[in-house]
Amino acid sequence: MSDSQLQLIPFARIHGEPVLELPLDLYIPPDALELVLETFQGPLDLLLYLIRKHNLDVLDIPMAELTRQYMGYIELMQSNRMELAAEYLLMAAVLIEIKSRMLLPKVAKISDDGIEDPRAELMRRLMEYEQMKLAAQQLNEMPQAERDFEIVQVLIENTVAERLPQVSVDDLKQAWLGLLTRAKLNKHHTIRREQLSVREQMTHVLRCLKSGEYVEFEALFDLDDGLPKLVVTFIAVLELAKEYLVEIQQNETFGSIYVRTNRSINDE
Amino acid sequence: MSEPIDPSMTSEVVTESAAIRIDLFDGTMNREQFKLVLETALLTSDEPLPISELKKLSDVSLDNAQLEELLADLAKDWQGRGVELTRVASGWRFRAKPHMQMYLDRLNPQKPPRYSRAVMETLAIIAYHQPVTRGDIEEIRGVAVSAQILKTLEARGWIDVIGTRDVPGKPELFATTKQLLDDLNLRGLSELPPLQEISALLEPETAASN
Amino acid sequence: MSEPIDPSMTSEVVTESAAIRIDLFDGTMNREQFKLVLETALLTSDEPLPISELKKLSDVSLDNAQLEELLADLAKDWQGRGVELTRVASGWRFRAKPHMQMYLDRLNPQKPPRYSRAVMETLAIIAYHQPVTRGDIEEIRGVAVSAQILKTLEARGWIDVIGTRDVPGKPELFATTKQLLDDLNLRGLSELPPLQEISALLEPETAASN
Repeated sequence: MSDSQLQLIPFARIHGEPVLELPLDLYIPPDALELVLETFQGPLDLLLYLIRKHNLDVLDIPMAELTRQYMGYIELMQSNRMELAAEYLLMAAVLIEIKSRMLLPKVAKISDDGIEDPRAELMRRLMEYEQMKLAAQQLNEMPQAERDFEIVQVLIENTVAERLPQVSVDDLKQAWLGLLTRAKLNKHHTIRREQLSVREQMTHVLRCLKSGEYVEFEALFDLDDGLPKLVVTFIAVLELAKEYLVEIQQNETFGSIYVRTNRSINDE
Repeated sequence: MSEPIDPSMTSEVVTESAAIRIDLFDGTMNREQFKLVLETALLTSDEPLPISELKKLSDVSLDNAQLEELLADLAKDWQGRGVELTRVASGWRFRAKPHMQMYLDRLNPQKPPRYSRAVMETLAIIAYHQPVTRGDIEEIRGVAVSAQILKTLEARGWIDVIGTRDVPGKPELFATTKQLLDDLNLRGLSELPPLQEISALLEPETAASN
Repeated sequence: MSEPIDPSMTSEVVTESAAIRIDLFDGTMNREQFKLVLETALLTSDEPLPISELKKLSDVSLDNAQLEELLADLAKDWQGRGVELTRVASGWRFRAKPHMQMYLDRLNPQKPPRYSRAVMETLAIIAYHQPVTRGDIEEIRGVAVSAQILKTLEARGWIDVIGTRDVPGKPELFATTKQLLDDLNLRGLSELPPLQEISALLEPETAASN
């Protein structure tokens, strides 16, 4: 659909997504810049993008032009006060160094004598990276078990129960990754980071109240826990009250405050 | 791109089952082809599939009787094999026939059993969002959570009910237990991997377009 | 030697292989019966079964050629179905054909994650340059490789540490696993997509056509 925009840059499919809309004059809307930076896998990826975008020859890079464009990006990023990874700055230094060495006339001439083109190392790295980048794309496109095809597994009744599966923290992480993926696919599910410590304290408080009896507010706090934990516990109680999970009572001004679960009310 | 089922094998069955004709993007799926889809789904599912789920496999709406007739037919096709199609409380599933056990026992059962993805995701949600109700879990997972899954985790001693939410229906609130932390060798929930680190590993957005 | 299944080699073998007769508790197991046992074992196993395991299913000793011929025969029986018998790095297994996925996805929206480019590039470098250290990967990618990325790939069972390089700091050497090959339905690393010739990358058009 947006073919008219693409004519310059047949290659620049960064991740199958057109980052291609970057205009030639390097102007990028400020909020898009962060996205652009995230899209590149590092300075080599950015350089490759610039090279492919302008149909430059990797084996004969016009250093002046490439360096100018690269520096344009770097300046833009800096003027937007974005945190620039050290790798990007290091690459800027490398480019400038190569460019300045190439300005010395004799270097270019004696390259036949076996003295390396100052660009050689950069070209080698760019090509090696591009090769791996394409390999990664191909790997990703290969059908993967479970993602693109299912493994057959039929139940054997008698052997199921005996041995319990072992689970590791990484398994939990994997499970969460799966959820996130789906959440990204179905936009309307938002998964956000929860304050774990508060959640943990909420659980702890509910356990303390499990009997259904009133418990003195102070009894929920352990003074040995230190201030942060006490604050978290306090927030947890408020959070529980907000979610109607506990009931808080104070019968007289300055009297003791009591807390109990709402469940007990329902049981009565 | 992904070509549908081989049309060659469909020929004569079509007339007989003209009732069950299912329009596909590029043609029609006849009775035999639909049976192949049913069979594949049942062979790859790690839980019994209820009729309501199996209906989703077809593009046209089938009534229960039609579907059950197809399943009965499929079960018949498998007669005399080492695996049979059976109906259990929660749906239909393939299982190995008991007399095959003696052979299967000869294979090394050393691979540890694994929980299904559904179980692991449920556990992850309870761990990160506790206390949560079954409804909360279903909302995040986007699919129904079977009672079996929660029972599995409760039986393992990894989750328990710590109260009910004060809303209509009084749904039970699940939380993880100390036992889980012990089994994962953690001192507290705060030692679980931080969520934003995990999400950084995901392909951004565009993945969906593929 | 790991030829794919050639249907032609199965037909006349039946008579010849009357040799494969296996005494069972209740009589003799002929070729077809043994094929049922093989099929059942492969359908019920949650991991690919190597030839060495499959041999245990038989009471008489079979050589590799005999077993492979039986497997080829079995694979042929399943032609035209939604499920196929395939050989991968760690053995034989049944899998649903990829074009069935569009139906199966209607039942089960649960999928393993699609990984970010950082993860996939790291995997590609390990797959094509193994064994490599984290430093090697960083050198090629030109950026730091987070421990999270490597842990993700390890947790998925796709890479592992196979030793350390004998230089100061003894960095760990990473390599890909059989699990990766199995998950990609490959028999060996040689079946990975060939690397693009560097020279081919010099033509912008060539690269673009990808």
